[in-house]
Amino acid sequence: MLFSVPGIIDGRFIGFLLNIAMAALVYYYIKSKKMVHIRRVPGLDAIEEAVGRSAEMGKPVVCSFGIGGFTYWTLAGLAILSHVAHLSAKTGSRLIVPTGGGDQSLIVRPVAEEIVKTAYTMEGVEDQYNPDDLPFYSGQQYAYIGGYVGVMQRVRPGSVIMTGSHASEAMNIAETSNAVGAITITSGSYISNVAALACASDYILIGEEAPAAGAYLSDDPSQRASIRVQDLFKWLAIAIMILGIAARSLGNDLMLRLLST
Amino acid sequence: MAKDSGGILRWMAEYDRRYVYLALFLVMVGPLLRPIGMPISVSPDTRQYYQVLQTVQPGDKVFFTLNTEFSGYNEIQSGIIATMRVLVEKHARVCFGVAHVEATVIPDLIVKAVQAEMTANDYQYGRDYVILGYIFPNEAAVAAGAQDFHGVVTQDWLGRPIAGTFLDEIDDWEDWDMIADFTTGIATSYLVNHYALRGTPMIMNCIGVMIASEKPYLDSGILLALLQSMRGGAELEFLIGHPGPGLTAMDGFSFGHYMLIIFILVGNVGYFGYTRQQQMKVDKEAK
Amino acid sequence: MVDFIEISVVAVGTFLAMSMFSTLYGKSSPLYALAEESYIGFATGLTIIWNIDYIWKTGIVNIMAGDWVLLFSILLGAMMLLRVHPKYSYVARLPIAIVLGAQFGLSLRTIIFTGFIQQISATIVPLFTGGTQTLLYNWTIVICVIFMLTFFFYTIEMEGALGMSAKFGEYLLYIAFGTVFAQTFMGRLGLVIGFLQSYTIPDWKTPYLLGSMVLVLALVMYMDKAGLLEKLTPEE
Amino acid sequence: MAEILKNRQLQIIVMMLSFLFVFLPYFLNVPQLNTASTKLITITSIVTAFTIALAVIAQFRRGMNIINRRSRGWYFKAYMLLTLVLMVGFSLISRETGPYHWVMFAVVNPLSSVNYGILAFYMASTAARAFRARNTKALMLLISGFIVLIYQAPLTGAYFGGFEPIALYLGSTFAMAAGRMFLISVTVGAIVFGVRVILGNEPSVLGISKEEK
Repeated sequence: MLFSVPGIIDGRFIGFLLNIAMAALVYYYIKSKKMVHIRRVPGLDAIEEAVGRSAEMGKPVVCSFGIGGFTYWTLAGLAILSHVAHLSAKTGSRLIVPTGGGDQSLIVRPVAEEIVKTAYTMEGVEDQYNPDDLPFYSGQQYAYIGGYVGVMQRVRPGSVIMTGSHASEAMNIAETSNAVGAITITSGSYISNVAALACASDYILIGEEAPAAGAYLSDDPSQRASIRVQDLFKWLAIAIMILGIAARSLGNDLMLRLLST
Repeated sequence: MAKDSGGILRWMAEYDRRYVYLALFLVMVGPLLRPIGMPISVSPDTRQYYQVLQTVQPGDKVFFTLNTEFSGYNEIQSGIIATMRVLVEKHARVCFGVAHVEATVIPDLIVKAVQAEMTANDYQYGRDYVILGYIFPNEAAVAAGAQDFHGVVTQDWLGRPIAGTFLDEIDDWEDWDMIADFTTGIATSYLVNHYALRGTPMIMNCIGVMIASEKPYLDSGILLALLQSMRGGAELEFLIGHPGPGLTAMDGFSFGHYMLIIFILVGNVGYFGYTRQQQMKVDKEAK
Repeated sequence: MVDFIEISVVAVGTFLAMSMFSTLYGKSSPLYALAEESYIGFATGLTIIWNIDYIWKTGIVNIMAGDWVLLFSILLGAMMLLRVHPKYSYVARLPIAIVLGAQFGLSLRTIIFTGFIQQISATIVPLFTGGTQTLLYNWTIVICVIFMLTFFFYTIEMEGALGMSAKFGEYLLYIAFGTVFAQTFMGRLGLVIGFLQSYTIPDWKTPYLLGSMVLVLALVMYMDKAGLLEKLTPEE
Repeated sequence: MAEILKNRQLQIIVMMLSFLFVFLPYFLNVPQLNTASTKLITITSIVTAFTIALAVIAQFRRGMNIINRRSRGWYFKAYMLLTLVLMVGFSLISRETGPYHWVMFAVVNPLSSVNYGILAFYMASTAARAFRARNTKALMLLISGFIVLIYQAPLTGAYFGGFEPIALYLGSTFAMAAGRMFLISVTVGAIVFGVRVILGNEPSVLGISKEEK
């Protein structure tokens, strides 16, 4: 520990400070309403190509946004769903969106319905929107899987795009998708999931790539702002590490003591 | 299938995945029916776990948390039972807590598995061990329990009051001498955040899926030791000299891995052989 | 002597388990549906029981002991239930707000330490002191963490040195993925073996396991041949 | 009353207060505040336990719908609802023995195990299919996965120790570093998302945009 701050419990000052700093930065970026520049993630090209190929083959597209409640993975999944819905409306492919899978997913479902419907309306093909193509496979993970896998086996989609907060069921989906010959594009939200999906899918959005792709596609300044703040904190992390390592290698543990303040 | 153009190489590259399923199933069941009892090696992480367990003193209050479904229990039961065995031999006082509804009957199974040691050490319910039910339904419950234990927990799993048991000595996180967590990842991060971060010594036995996510906690010193998957459990059984389900499963475990390695090799030979064959065919036609 | 109840546990258990495994056959079947619905039904029942149990032991028992403040929890919980009522669902907004606020409070106050500060501290290792093995480990960890992190920057274009660093980080990530995949496979394998073990030890259980496997496989193949699979499987 | 409860501004303010009431006492050295905050956390844990009911109600409704429509295989849903009710009934008899115990070991235990265990088979077929040295990335994946797989078979280490140091090295450096990198970036992401919600910038999280049917 380097120093103690009156009124604040020892060892918790830096954590408090970092939290406050993050909140302040987010607040600043939201208030300034600036559209932060986000680079285009290569995964988006893969998604566009996959939907295009499905249209050429005359096969449907399956796209899901996870089984969780509103986390930032789900928000990313919804933004990608919106993009895919636009693409399929444009190319005239049938879009199937399995929903459900978790207790919290009930809250997300109506938002997803709205997103798909809006996309079809904006592309001028409102009549092609079919609410039955957003089936609800119960609030249980493995009933969801049964339904999801079943629909893939029946309709044999040309591509499967699975983003958002999927958990262990992601492997069932990816393997079945591959077995029915669909182009499989996935994203994983935790490391063992990502590692397994990296092997099982044709293209993978690794970790944070999915939220970044979502922010790139959305025109919501606050979503983009949060990607910027995350970047700033990653820079901060790298800077502290390099400084700390340099100091420690020279026998100085100032940085470590500062971090434990 | 193999009779098409490309023959065996093509089959090796594109065989039906159901063969994989069947082969894997058979190599796992076989050794279970006829155990061979092959030797194993012990990894440094397991040694570390064993050494931390050795520091337990008689009378220490250990929070034995089961953050697992039945499925996870099947994978790590060897570690769970071996750990419990050590704790009983050290005469620690053990309190079972559960974070998944399916795990509510597991403490009962553990107690039955180490019944002999418990009788030998004169373990009595209430004085030496207590079984709590589903006390970690969400993060708030874990956090509240860390700050005011009796504000959250009033009865054991069958509805008997816990007043009068050794839990009277527990007020908050500081009063536990150790948390032994057995996890598939359900409430583990909550225990890490609300207990271990504050300073409660915590050891963990996790399923294989969780290793990569939990290792950073071990490396940064938040966790004292990490026993990994079924293999770690078997190694622990080996170290304490009391063979159990883990060691008997290790034959099938080895064969399962070798089977997969063979499939990978076959796949690669098939892939390269077949692509080359196709390439040669194309070249020939071009000529 | 093995009693009837124990035999029934094993017989029913293996049959249901194999029914669930039948999804590996590659087609949906009524047996899978049976297993799935059994699990959902009983597991949901279990969830209800134990959550009521929690509310009782933590809420009601404490209230009866004189902790009146906890009456709020019951009141707010009841308000939460109105969420499903089409007309009064707005009543649930207040408890949702309180719960969400507290949940974010709990997670934000701790993850900054466990997930950020302590991870950075642990990466700050000496690069020139220690044995050969320590040095190799330290260098690798530092290089990996820093280069992998650069792969995850999104608000600047990946060009020049940063682009190269990100590319390098991606390769490092794939080495890690290989390892993690193997670990994950080990876990899942352990799970199946643990499951199989509980039906092969003691010996008398084995015939039920193998018998169920043969029975389920035969049933599924028969139904597939007879075209019954589609007809009997519930539509989702 | 109804107007007050419907007020969205109020909802966000309540959320912020509840947040601060939990967040601040962790950092500030004020014991009284801590005691009060602990009470709020306990209350939250109980209210959250209530939310399970919402999921159950949704489950019931969906089941009844399918039964009423007499969709194909509706009797499976009827069976599911029956088992749900039975389980609750069984628990009232005894949780140590009897039918509750039977169901736990004859139904819940094997099905829960297979649910996740089945992934071993999927992972095996994935590995058999995907671990092919098609390009540099796949080659890296293949090599490190291969070494660790060989090491993980306990038999290898007993007869041939050559893989062990490499596999341990891979696990404690590359895999651990990737885990750490994920942890750092997910932590930052989660905090930023939390801040956005607390500031009232993500109304959909509060269910404001649309209540579900």
